[in-house]
Amino acid sequence: MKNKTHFALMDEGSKKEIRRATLKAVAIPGYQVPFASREMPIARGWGTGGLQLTLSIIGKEDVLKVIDQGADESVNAVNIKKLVHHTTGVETTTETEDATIIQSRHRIPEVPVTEKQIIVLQVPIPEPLRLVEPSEMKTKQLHGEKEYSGAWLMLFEQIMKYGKTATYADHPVFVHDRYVMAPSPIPRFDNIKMNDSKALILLGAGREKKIYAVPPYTKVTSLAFEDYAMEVESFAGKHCSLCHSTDVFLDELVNEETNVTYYQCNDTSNCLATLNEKEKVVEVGIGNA
Amino acid sequence: MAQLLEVKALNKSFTIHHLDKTIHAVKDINFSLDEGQFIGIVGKSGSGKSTILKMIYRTYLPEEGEIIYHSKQFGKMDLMCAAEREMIYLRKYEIGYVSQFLSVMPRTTARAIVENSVIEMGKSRQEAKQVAEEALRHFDLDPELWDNYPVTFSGGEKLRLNIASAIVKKPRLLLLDEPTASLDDASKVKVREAIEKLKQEGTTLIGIFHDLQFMDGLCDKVFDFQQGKCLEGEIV
Amino acid sequence: MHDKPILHVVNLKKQYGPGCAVCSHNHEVALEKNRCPECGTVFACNDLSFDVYPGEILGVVGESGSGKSTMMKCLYFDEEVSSGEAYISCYEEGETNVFQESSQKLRHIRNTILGMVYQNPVLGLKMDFSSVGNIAEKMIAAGDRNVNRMENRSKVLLEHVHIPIARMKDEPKKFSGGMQQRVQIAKALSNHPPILLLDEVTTGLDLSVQASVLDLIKTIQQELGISMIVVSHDLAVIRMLADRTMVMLDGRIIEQGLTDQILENPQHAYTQQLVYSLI
Amino acid sequence: MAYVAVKGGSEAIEESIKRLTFERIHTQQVLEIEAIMAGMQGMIDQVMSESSLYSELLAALAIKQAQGNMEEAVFLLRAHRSTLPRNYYTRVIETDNMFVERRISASFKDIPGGQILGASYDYTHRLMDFNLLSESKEAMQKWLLEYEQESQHSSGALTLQSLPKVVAFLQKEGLFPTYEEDQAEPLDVTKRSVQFPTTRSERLQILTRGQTGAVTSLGYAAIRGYGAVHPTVGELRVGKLPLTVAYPMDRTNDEENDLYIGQIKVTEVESFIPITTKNEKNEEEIEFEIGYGICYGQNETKAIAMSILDQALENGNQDYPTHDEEFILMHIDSVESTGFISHLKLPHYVTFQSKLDSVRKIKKGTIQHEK
Amino acid sequence: MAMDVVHDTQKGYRTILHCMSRPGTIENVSEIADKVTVSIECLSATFVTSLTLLDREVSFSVVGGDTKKMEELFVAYTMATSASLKTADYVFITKQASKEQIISVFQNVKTGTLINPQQSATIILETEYLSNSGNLLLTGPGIEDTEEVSIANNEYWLEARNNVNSEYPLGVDMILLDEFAHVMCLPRTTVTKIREV
Amino acid sequence: MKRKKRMRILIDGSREVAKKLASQIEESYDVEIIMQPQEALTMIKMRETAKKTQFYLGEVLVTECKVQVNNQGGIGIVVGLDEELAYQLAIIDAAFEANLIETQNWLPLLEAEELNIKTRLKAEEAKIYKTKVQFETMDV
Repeated sequence: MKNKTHFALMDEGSKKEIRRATLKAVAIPGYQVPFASREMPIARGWGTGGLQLTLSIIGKEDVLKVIDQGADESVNAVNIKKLVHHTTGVETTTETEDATIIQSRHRIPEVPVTEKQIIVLQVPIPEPLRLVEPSEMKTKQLHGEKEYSGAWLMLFEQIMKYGKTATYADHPVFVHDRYVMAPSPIPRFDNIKMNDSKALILLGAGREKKIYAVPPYTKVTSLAFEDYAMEVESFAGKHCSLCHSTDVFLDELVNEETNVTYYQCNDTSNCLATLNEKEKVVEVGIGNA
Repeated sequence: MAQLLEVKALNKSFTIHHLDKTIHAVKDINFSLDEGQFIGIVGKSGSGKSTILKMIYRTYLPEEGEIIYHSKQFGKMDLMCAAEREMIYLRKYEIGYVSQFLSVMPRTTARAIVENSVIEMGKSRQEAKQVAEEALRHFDLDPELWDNYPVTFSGGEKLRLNIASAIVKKPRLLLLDEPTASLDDASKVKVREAIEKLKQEGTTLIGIFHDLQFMDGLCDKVFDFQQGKCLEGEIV
Repeated sequence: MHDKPILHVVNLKKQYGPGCAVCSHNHEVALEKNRCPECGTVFACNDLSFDVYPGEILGVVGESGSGKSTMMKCLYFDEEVSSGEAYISCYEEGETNVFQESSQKLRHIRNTILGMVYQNPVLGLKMDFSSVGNIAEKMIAAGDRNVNRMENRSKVLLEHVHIPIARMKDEPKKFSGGMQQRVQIAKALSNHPPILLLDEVTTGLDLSVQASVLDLIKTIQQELGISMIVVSHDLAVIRMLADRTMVMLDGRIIEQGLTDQILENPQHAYTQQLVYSLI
Repeated sequence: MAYVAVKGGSEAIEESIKRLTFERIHTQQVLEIEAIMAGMQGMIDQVMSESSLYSELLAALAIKQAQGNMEEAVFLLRAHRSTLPRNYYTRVIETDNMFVERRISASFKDIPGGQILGASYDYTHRLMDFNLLSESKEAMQKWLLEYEQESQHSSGALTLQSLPKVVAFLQKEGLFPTYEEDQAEPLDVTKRSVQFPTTRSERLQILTRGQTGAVTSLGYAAIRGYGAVHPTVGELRVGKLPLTVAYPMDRTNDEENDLYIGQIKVTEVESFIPITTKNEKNEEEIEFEIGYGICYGQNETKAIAMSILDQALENGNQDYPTHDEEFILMHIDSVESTGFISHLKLPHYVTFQSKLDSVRKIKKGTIQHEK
Repeated sequence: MAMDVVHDTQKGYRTILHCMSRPGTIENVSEIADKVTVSIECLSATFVTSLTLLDREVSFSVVGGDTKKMEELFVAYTMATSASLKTADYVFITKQASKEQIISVFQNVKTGTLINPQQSATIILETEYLSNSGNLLLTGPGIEDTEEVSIANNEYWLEARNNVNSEYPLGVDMILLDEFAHVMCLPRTTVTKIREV
Repeated sequence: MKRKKRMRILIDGSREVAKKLASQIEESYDVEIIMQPQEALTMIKMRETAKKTQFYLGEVLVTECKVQVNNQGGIGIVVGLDEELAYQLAIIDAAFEANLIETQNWLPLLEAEELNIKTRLKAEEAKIYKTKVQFETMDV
């Protein structure tokens, strides 16, 4: 048997269908456009939505960066990168600045994205109203009627119960003053990066078969009441133990020997870049840090 | 004095469907009334006296004839064919109706009942309070009763409350439908005093009274139901 | 008259079934009660036309199955009408037939202009959410985004409907039927809807609770000048609340007039039967 | 202090894959594809059915590659499918042309054409056969020879290709409603995302490619009390269906000029289910309805369960989860359910950090409040 | 034909995607359009667009001039189905289309439903020229501040477009193409205003 | 003999037949391959028997091949992975389409094979019928 895989894996018909859905998604910011969603060589829930988006837009001249949980070297990121490279031959990178397509799970890079880039986010549960309403037919109706009191009420109830909102990652956003949207499980810390982003942001949910988008320069606000602003994850007083950055999302780690908690940049490539920058400036190696 | 009301050739019958029967209640009633006048209607009980009042008030749908009323708001009009909304307006601002029965919301205090009457006319709560207290005092209702529910009141107390809540609206025309029936003499005197006061203030009145004595010296004219016509001046 | 209706309904029709040649044209003759004997189509609401004026309470009486509740559902857009028009004076200057608006716009009208109190509190409340949350939901829907303001208003309303503030964070499922109904009323009122729809709100409640609910409705109407449609099979309720009343039978309005006139001088045989059976 | 961000993922993956290969081959037993195809028909049928791709060879290869892990094998075939062009559609295939190898009815004892057991486990005693531990080729050949000799040739025309349907008899009697052939083009759930409410064609397609276990469990739930279905198996058939494709260059549309491309084996079930219906006068009546189930290969429980769910979903009923199309259709796909469950293995460091932050803030707030 | 169905359509698509994300931005596909050798009634950029977006799963309609030939060609190359204006997923308006024809497109195309706003038509409009200086001001998602553009004969259809997009999210998205293979997009979210002189 | 019938014989019958016929053509004509034998999918459109509606059962893997003989195209599609057969079927199809002289002698061959298939099926049927439950035997 021949074993030559088609460029970007999917047959052209499949790509076209995804491309058409993506255009609609861009034209209706924050609205979840249904698409057929092909089975991918990686499992449902492992980024098949993002992968299909990437494969449908990618061309020979693109440079791809894939991150998972902020890290380029996370096994899942490596695996996806390998698959795309294998089927397209495109160049891959870990430098955020160099990439034309950045596929990511759970983070938007710390380095400001540019107009030349497309961010592709992997989404497990695209429906922000799913917790309020399990039925797909009904949530579609609610979106159609711009009926979002359920989503707001959830926050209100949290405030009543806990004195503040108790959302984690995936804090819902309001796009172009029309659609409530799940920003994919990015931390609240990253929500702000969606507002008036320079880059086009595409979001893909393979299992749930939905594609949606935030075009550049689009108003994206986190759902929050006037008198109870959404609080982002705070790392006040903490800094990265390696590059000493303070205004970034940090991973909390425990030293196995001393049992002391310390912090490191979640965005690994940004951390390295900062370190390299310091090295250049100070002209001393970090040596045996 | 200008004419306020003129009733012409008024007829009314009731059709009772389940008996397949039509009962004639009143026939060819004619009388007129000037502003500030008091007309008494006399006749045997059950003869249909209140039917006339209820038609003027539109509790009964008039059937034939004319009820010409000179409204402050709408000018000269025929109540026979006035719109429901117009009737509601007139009831609120121009025409009052008092009977021996008190029909109010449950669990509403005497004070609130009178106050509501005022509020209905668009007055403030503060003003309503003041007017209501005045009226209750005016009609000699014991202040201890003011914050009670009227279900516990005596007949006379209920009636005075009833009149109080009607007259706080300062109606131009007040319809009195046997208000004194089943009252003791002492109460009757108080009601009579109240009516006299209204008359002095210029309210036009139509009253049905069971006992003629009560009406003595009060009416400007009397409509005798048996004879089907008006008797000017003295009561028979 | 000088005032313009706040709600103007013309020929509201709601049918279940396709309709046929017989019932679509001359249904006066053809229908058995409200059902077409040929095709089985049921005309739950058949050419209902009426007006509601600012600040008034319009009563609707009729036995169960007369189409009262269906009419209310149509007015609240829970059910789609088969045909007919409705104009709301405070929506697009009363010149748009709201029945033809998109569901997006209907939702907006519902959230900002209408309030509804269902017979069954389950339909109007989220039983697992706090009472204050329930009340806030309606305000949120109408666009309020201030927690303190909503919380304060909820407190005022709960006080108004005699629910102890201490229980504001309790879920309605922990309340008695009467309390649930009062929470529902508080919710319906929370965004100052110019039009409030009340469907058999006292049915099934204890007498004393009934009285307090009625009292509440009347007070609200007087104080806030809200227009209401009150549906009830109970004439006593109608007598106490409504300025004007319409009587429904088999999906039609058979009689309408001033409430005391309907009760004391009913014209239609059915209304007479209804009134005479009043104890 | 080491840099703890996940590094060296590439190497780890390579080694992990090596480990997997090691586990597959370390006993040095070569598992021939032919052996799988010859001896594991049940697995092949199931994999083909759940992956919605009929190819015994690829199914066998997938089973080998997945080391017999069914969900993995299905996954492999589905992913492979995404890379292939779909160049043809068959003519509308009718099961009247099935070459029947097994056919039974639970509704009637004496059905026209008879109850044909074919090959079935139903009446085997489920006792372990230890002879299979040492089965020899000679013994096999001997058995086959004897089997060949004891069968006599039937005379006359081939009847297994034209067995009448049980339903047809009942329809003639008026007990079952008859339907005109519906020429509406079906929707394809693999080409277009499912929209609720669904069409019948979408439901049938999703059910037939559903995970065998899931379809069976939910079908079971529907008849055990979490549904309102009371079925009798009207007819169950296993057999081969010939496939034809219209000849692309042919303009006459003459079906005799079609391309015959081969045949596939399927299991087909019609369940008879009594229901209350409304007649044209809106009055209630009782009628029978047919629940339809079909799947690749021989997989009788799945086909029966599908027929139950088909009918349950045709008559949606909010009171039962098994009549709720979203509940059923969104949850029975093997690739989707196994994928999402297994994605829980992926790192969730960021989301967990976010949760921690939220919980800590609330705790702090409560403590302050208490003070 | 020298057009590469894999890589050229990918490039064409990325151009359209870029333009759809940034209304008012003008790109060109001349590199691909130049490869078109088929003799066809429409602009070569239009043909490129059809190859980029159409396949057997969607329908299209052509308005303006001799549409029959174009339809046949599109069917042959893409296997898409030719459909009526009211049901077509993609509506191509050629340069030959009259003002009335263009307006009738906007009045008849599908605009989606509130539940499925994506089930709306995309209009591909051929025009004489597109440029980035002019008195048509664009605002909306994808535009940082304001984009100034000029589109030949926009007065033909601008009002009709506003009408069809009046109840967001219902509406139509547009891909505009000119003779120099320029591409510009107007998704339904873009608000247009004519600058007063 | 029309296409459906002869394809059925060639696919269900002995592989030798297709091999033989195709090689006859290959010996005397130039066979131009339009499409190399390749894996492809065919979607199965079915009609269910409950409500007689259509639906998609799923895809079947086929091998397809297109050739030209004497400027006449031929197609071979066969279920499964069988490049050789797909190729041979395409040649035979082209030969019939081109009405080549060889095809005139093929009819008896095909008919003989059809008979073989029938015999085989009959034997199969007889064995299957042995599993039929004989209710008649229970009559007293």
